[in-house]
Amino acid sequence: MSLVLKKGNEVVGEAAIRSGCRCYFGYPITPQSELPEYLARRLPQVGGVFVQAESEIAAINMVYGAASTGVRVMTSSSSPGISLKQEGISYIAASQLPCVIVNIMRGGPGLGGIQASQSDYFQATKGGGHGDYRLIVLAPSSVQEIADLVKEGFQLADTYRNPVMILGDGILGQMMEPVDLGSGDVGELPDKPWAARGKKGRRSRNVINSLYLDSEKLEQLNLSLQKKYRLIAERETRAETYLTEDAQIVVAAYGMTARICKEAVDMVRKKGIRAGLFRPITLWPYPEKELRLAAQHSQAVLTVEMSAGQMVEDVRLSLNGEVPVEFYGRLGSMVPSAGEVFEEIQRISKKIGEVK
Amino acid sequence: MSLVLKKGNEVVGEAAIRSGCRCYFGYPITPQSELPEYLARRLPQVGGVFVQAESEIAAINMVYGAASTGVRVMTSSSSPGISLKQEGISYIAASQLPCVIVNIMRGGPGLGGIQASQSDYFQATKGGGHGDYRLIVLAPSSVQEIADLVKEGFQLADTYRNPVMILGDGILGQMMEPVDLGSGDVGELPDKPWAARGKKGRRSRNVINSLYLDSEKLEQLNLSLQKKYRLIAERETRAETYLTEDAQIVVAAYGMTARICKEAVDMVRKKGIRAGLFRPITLWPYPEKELRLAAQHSQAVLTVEMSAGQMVEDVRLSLNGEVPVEFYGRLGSMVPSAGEVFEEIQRISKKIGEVK
Amino acid sequence: MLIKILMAGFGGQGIMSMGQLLAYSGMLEKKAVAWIPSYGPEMRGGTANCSVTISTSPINSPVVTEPDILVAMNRPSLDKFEDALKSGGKLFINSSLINRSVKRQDIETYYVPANELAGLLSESKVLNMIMMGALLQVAPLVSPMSVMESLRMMLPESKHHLLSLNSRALQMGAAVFKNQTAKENSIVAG
Amino acid sequence: MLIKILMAGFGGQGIMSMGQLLAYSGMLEKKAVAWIPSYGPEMRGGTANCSVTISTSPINSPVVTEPDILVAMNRPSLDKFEDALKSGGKLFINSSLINRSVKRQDIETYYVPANELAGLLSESKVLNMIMMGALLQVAPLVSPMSVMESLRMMLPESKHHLLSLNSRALQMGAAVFKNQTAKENSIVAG
Amino acid sequence: MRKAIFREELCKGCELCRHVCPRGLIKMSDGINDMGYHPATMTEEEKCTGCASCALMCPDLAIRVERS
Amino acid sequence: MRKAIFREELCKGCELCRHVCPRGLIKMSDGINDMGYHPATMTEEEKCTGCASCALMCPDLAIRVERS
Amino acid sequence: MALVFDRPKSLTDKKFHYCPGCHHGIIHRLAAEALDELNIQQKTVVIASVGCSVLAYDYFDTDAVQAAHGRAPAVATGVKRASPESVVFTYQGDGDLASIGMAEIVHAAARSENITVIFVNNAVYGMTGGQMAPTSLMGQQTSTSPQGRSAESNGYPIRVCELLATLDGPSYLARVSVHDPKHVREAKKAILKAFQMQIQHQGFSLVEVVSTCPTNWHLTPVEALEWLEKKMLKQYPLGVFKKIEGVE
Amino acid sequence: MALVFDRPKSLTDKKFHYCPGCHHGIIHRLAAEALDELNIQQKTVVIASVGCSVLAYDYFDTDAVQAAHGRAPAVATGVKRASPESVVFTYQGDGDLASIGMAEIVHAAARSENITVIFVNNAVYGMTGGQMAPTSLMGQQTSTSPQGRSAESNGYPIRVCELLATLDGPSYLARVSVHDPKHVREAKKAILKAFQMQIQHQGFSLVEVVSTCPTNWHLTPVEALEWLEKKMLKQYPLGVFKKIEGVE
Ligand SMILES: Cc1ncc(C[n+]2csc(CCOP(=O)(O)OP(=O)(O)O)c2C)c(N)n1
Ligand SMILES: Cc1ncc(C[n+]2csc(CCOP(=O)(O)OP(=O)(O)O)c2C)c(N)n1
Ligand code: SF4
Ligand code: SF4
Ligand code: SF4
Ligand code: SF4
Ligand code: SF4
Ligand code: SF4
Ligand SMILES: [Mg+2]
Ligand SMILES: [Mg+2]
Repeated sequence: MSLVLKKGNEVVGEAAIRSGCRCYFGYPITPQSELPEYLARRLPQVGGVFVQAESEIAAINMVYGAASTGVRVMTSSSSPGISLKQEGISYIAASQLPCVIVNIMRGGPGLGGIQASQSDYFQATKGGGHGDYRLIVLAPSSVQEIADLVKEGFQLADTYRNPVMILGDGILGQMMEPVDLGSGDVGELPDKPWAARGKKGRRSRNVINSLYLDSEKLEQLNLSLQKKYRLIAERETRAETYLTEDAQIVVAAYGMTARICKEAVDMVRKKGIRAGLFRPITLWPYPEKELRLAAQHSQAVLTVEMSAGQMVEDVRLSLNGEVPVEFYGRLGSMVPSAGEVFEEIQRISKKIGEVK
Repeated sequence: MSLVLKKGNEVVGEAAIRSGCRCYFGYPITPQSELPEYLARRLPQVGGVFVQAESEIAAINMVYGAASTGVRVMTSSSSPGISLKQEGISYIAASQLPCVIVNIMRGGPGLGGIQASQSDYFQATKGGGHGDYRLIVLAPSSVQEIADLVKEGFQLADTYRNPVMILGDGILGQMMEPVDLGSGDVGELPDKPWAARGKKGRRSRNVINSLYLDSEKLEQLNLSLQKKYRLIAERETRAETYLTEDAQIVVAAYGMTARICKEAVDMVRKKGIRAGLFRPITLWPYPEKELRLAAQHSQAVLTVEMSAGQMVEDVRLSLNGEVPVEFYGRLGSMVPSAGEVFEEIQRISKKIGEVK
Repeated sequence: MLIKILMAGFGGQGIMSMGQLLAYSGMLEKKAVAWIPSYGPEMRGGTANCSVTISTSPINSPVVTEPDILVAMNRPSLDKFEDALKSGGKLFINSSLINRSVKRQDIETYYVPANELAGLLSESKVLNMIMMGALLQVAPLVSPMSVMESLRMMLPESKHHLLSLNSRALQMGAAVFKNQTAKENSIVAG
Repeated sequence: MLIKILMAGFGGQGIMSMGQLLAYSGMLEKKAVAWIPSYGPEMRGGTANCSVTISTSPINSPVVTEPDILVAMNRPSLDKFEDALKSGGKLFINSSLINRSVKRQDIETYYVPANELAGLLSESKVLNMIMMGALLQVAPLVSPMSVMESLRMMLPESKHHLLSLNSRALQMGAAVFKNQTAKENSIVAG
Repeated sequence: MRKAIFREELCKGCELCRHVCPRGLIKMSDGINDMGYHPATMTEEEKCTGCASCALMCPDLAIRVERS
Repeated sequence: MRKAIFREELCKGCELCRHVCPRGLIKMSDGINDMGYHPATMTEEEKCTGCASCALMCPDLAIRVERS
Repeated sequence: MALVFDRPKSLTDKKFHYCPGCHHGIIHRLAAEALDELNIQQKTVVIASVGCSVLAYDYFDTDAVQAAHGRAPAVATGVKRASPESVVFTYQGDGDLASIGMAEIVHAAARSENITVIFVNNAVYGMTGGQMAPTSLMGQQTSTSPQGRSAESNGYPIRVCELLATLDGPSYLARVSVHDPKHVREAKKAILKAFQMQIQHQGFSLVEVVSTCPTNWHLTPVEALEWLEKKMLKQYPLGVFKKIEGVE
Repeated sequence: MALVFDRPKSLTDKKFHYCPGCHHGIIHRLAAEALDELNIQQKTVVIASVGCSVLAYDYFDTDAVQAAHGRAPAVATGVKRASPESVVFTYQGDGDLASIGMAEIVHAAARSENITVIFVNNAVYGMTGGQMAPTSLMGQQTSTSPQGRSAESNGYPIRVCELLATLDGPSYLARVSVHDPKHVREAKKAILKAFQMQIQHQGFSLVEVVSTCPTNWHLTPVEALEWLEKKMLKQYPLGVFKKIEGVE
């Protein structure tokens, strides 16, 4: 294992290259511009393609085009730029093309600010674009996990012919941590007999398309998408738990916020409060079973987000009224401190005590 | 009361004009093109502005500009076009500009089809764009209700300085029903002292903006947005109930689907099954209390959508595990028939019986 | 009373306006009505069809999947929709363009040589009014007077000279089934 | 042991690389480390700051709100962050550019005339290494050897001739606090 | 000998071929094809020069030109 | 008499004014202003023609030109 | 008997869904003939765009990618960059290319993407039912310019070839028409040339085909030819607007 | 004592946040002077775009609307159509106007929207830290063209005035520079002219100002002037590219 100290954004780029990604299309936006800048340097070195697109819309459609040919391809942006990609994302999902889309979230809505946020959870997990589709959404909470999940993301994308979103935030993108990037030996990439690169003697044509003027055919497409989504939901949930076995209060948080909450959990544990942490790594599919398991003996779940409360809906849906769910969030681009979360847990702990 | 027979799409246009809307910016797309076509004829007659924008993106940004000056303004599109508007919608919400956005939904994802669908519910209600914002989402289920809700939409938009979405589907847009359009006398439109039309001697400048580089200020903006959203959620929920007083099974559906379900409810009632219908008219804010009330004596809620199951999450969240929630949906652009819903209710009725 | 009607044919046969006219007439008679076009990929020279619901009480679902009445103006329409017609329903066939007879036995079928009759008026554009006349004679959903009133309101002033021609077409269509039972007629026209 | 450090100053004072160097050194010593820059609207000629966390066990939150150590390279940084420093924390001040003394009494303050010392080496670019030397002398977060090793790895080959200069700067910074208690020094440099 | 051959089942009766035939050999049938159009046909095959003007203009590839 | 007046608190020391002064009258101070820049100043005020070239080029409106 | 004129191999058997007399059919055929003649069918990927020709992916007997409205040049960029050995062409209408897709076409041209664009300018949005296009003529009545296109509300038509000719990126830009056999032949040559440019790695090539939409012009196909010749060609003069040197 | 040169009234007191020597400051001043001289401050709405000049809404002492990246011309269209008596101008960078916003600027120009555009071409994305712009010069090193802009990967720079001059919509198109006092004076005249066009209802006017970004060019402000003059002006010749007749 050899560690290097690298920025999260750059690690996305390097991990992509080491996952066999040779095409990147993107448009600059803070706080993720180091990622295209890194790939502008690196991709030509490995014979890859880097194109600074004229816009986020062009970028996502270039991704659609490149993915149609079967190569591993990535784009990245931050919140407003991701909003612009929604039509394209819906097309990619409908056409069942594998690719990786990175959102290093910043504060919104509107032009908002350039600091970290988690307020694009709904957009990522419920579908900011039109129609019934799903992205596989992976939420790293450290630079090392960025490296790991980017690689996993490319695998999942190919396995399920589905776009994968890496949902990070501005702090994750900007921070440096030691990271083991692995060998970069991805072995042979999966064969993609459906890819459109020219018939080359094939009898049948490969057509990448999402138009079905006949409603019955469109329903067929959707049924097969839903079937795939169910399969993914069964197989691919990931979550980390920390001290949940005996927890009376489970804190649910993802990404950078989860690390802050972990610190808060340690703080309250010292005060004798039995708290634990549930950290979903896949935001879609949401690790519902894992959460129910983690919260089975608890009396309250506290969801903490850098948002007005988005993931909290999935927490509620998972628990379906069995455990009361509370929420603590900081808005815009404010980052909750471990101290604030500590206070919240204490407050809930008292409340639970009183109720008893 | 004088009735005319008119297409839903045209009624959107006429009702807008009769609500004092004098600016429309849009881009053609099936199944809503009759709306811009209608306004291309009508708006010049009333001294209004009709601009066919170069794209949906340009259209929503024209709306943003026009709304900045304080006029009543509207745009419309269908699913893929609405996806393209997401960045602009987030800006409008963040800048707290009133306007009406119409989505006549068609089948997705991707290019999909041109027939009716309800698969953009998540996008409309949870925020397809980035950041913590909300649209007021109104879901008419008849041509008359289109007229009424468009008028109400303009009022709500001005009252709360918030974008309002009219969420219809291709059938609603295309169908003709008798409609009473009202007088068109909207009285005096509200004064908008914040509007940017030039200082005209004012000491302070009016600035329409959503950029807050300072995180604390961005949080302030968000806190005030959230406060407004809570106020709207308290005051502005709307729903229709039908035979829910004694219902063992409540069917929850909106828009065109609700009318199909009403027919199914009548059908099962004839068989002695006590079913009722809950039809949310505001999809955001979701009429949670109204639903809980409607379902308080019921043993199951069946949600029916022309989608893979989107509103069903709000139904679940509203009921929080208190009543089991089932789902029936048709995908792509298929329309569930009353007969299918009838079967579903019967199935659930049997199940409930068995459970007992 | 709630009646659901499906009308189908080629583009250019006036299907859409026939449906609208029927709905409009229902509205004039203070009935609840709804008209839904089928718009689709087939708009380029393909089939055109629409559905109309007329009811004395408010209409729940205006979506027509099992029509009470089917009007088939050409062969492809008959092929496509024959099975959908409700058992016991009424089927109106433009026998000028449809040379096959109907498969189903559980319905009432009415054959109308609409093109030929329109030919008698030397005006193919009134095809739809002929069919309408026949339809209303058998199934008095609305009165012919309401239809003429609706037409007057729907046509721009400049086209009002066409009203009398349309009125004659309506009568001509009605005449096909005057003094005849359905069965008799089906033998005569079949 | 988990230490959180905040470093702040003007753009151009080498704050960012000072922080990175510290983090890198920690990594070489097999500690857990994290470096977070503050990027913001102030990037144009404004303040630059970053935070470093060094720990012997895995780091939970790398976000630094209450640092154990604050390095203030200019006056605005001191003004902005003085209050955030943890009670009992250590404050390092570039006394060449900061002419006020510290308000808080519950912290240890170390005054380093970094610009003057850099002047002695006729090289303003080593300002940060002087500060680093002073910092590590008082708070031995990592060894100076690791710092030099890190620098060697971070600098491109073509810049390796600067290593010895940096090494001297590091020593010079350390020398400020050799054989001195904190309080003494604060009197001397204040 | 050269000649243009009309495939009536593909013809949409647009009359573009008729419009461009330098020798005016093409006319529209009275009958209707499966799509409901009056298809184009050749009147005096022997006068056809096989110039292919008609075929060049036919949007529906309903015309083949042969040479013997 | 005309002259250029430098408002040091606005100056970012970009030297554009110095670069364009046709009479070479402008130099940069050794001192530092609040923003941390060496501001521009006038060396020989009496030689200033008030041509305003410096002011035209100043991106930060740090130069006023007066006439008496 | 030898066929001197028949369906090109690069078209599938599928019947076109276009209206009677619509030029899309002629233009499809010309593109397919070019693929046949250059023997590139097996390595071609057509990028179908959103417009009446959206089903182009059903008609060309090649691999195909259907692109979002206006984005075909970006999709083509993705395909070509990822698979440089493929021959990539987009087939776009005027709404698609000159309205919503203006940024994408300008930038693909400026980047000199090595792709070919067949641009069908019929002065109207065909598929959605005859709305105004950016290329609609002054005074032209459409469903969204019912009083005729006016400078005041709608501005002026855009000449795409002239606009792109200001860029250094394109290798070949030509405007042709298919309103009579002679022009069909010339159009064919231009399309051939455009593909040759790509094969020779010369970068971006585009052929604009001035075309009819009888349905939405509310004219018979034959009347439409005349309208095209008299009205359209005045606003859109035929010719070669750019051809980089040294290539023949 | 009379001031012969001072801060225009149409600027607020707010200090610019721009880097030392950045031309945005000069250009802001010129636009504000034009508002003063034409006495239109009280009815002006500035549309700020996304780029270093995003805070323009803080600097102009007028009403203001902040537009999404690239969409300022669409926002301006909305403002002007809804409030025709207002004077509306956008202030946009080259990334904003010529990259993501290409469709919007072309169409606002083609529609001949009666607005004025101040277009600051500094051949780079300033705000986001020096990435390549569509206007970056061949060979120019930027953070996303680290080896220098090359035809093969990046294509060629876009000349916006020349491109828009192919349209019938614009009333006035000029390219100016502010790299020395003489050019500053000429730039001022062009900006005045552009606003006059709007006041006289002549439709779309645009002034492109070739500008420096010392920070991302990695040059001192004075060096940047020279680079501008030697390199930029070769690719972007100054001049008037369109001026409709009969207006003086
Ligand atoms: C994002 C989006 N906006 C709008 C549409 C609707 N739409 C389909 S085709 C079309 C216009 C096509 O016109 P053109 O490109 O000129 O092609 P033509 O049909 O005339 O050949 C439009 C607006 C869409 N499918 N997607
Ligand atoms: C949709 C969107 N994409 C990207 C960005 C990030 N962004 C902000 S400014 C900018 C480029 C600005 O460059 P330019 O327009 O040339 O202005 P300059 O800073 O050079 O004056 C970009 C890409 C954004 N804010 N929104
Ligand atoms: S080949 Fe020539 S002569 Fe023969 S029918 Fe066709 S156009 Fe006429
Ligand atoms: S051109 Fe073709 S489709 Fe048209 S009439 Fe002639 S043969 Fe028929
Ligand atoms: S006004 Fe002219 S002479 Fe005086 S300092 Fe400025 S540039 Fe020099
Ligand atoms: S031009 Fe202005 S900011 Fe620059 S040095 Fe001169 S006075 Fe200072
Ligand atoms: S609508 Fe126009 S472009 Fe479309 S197929 Fe018909 S004639 Fe051709
Ligand atoms: S980055 Fe460039 S454009 Fe932006 S303020 Fe600095 S010098 Fe000006
Ligand atoms: Mg067109
Ligand atoms: Mg720029």
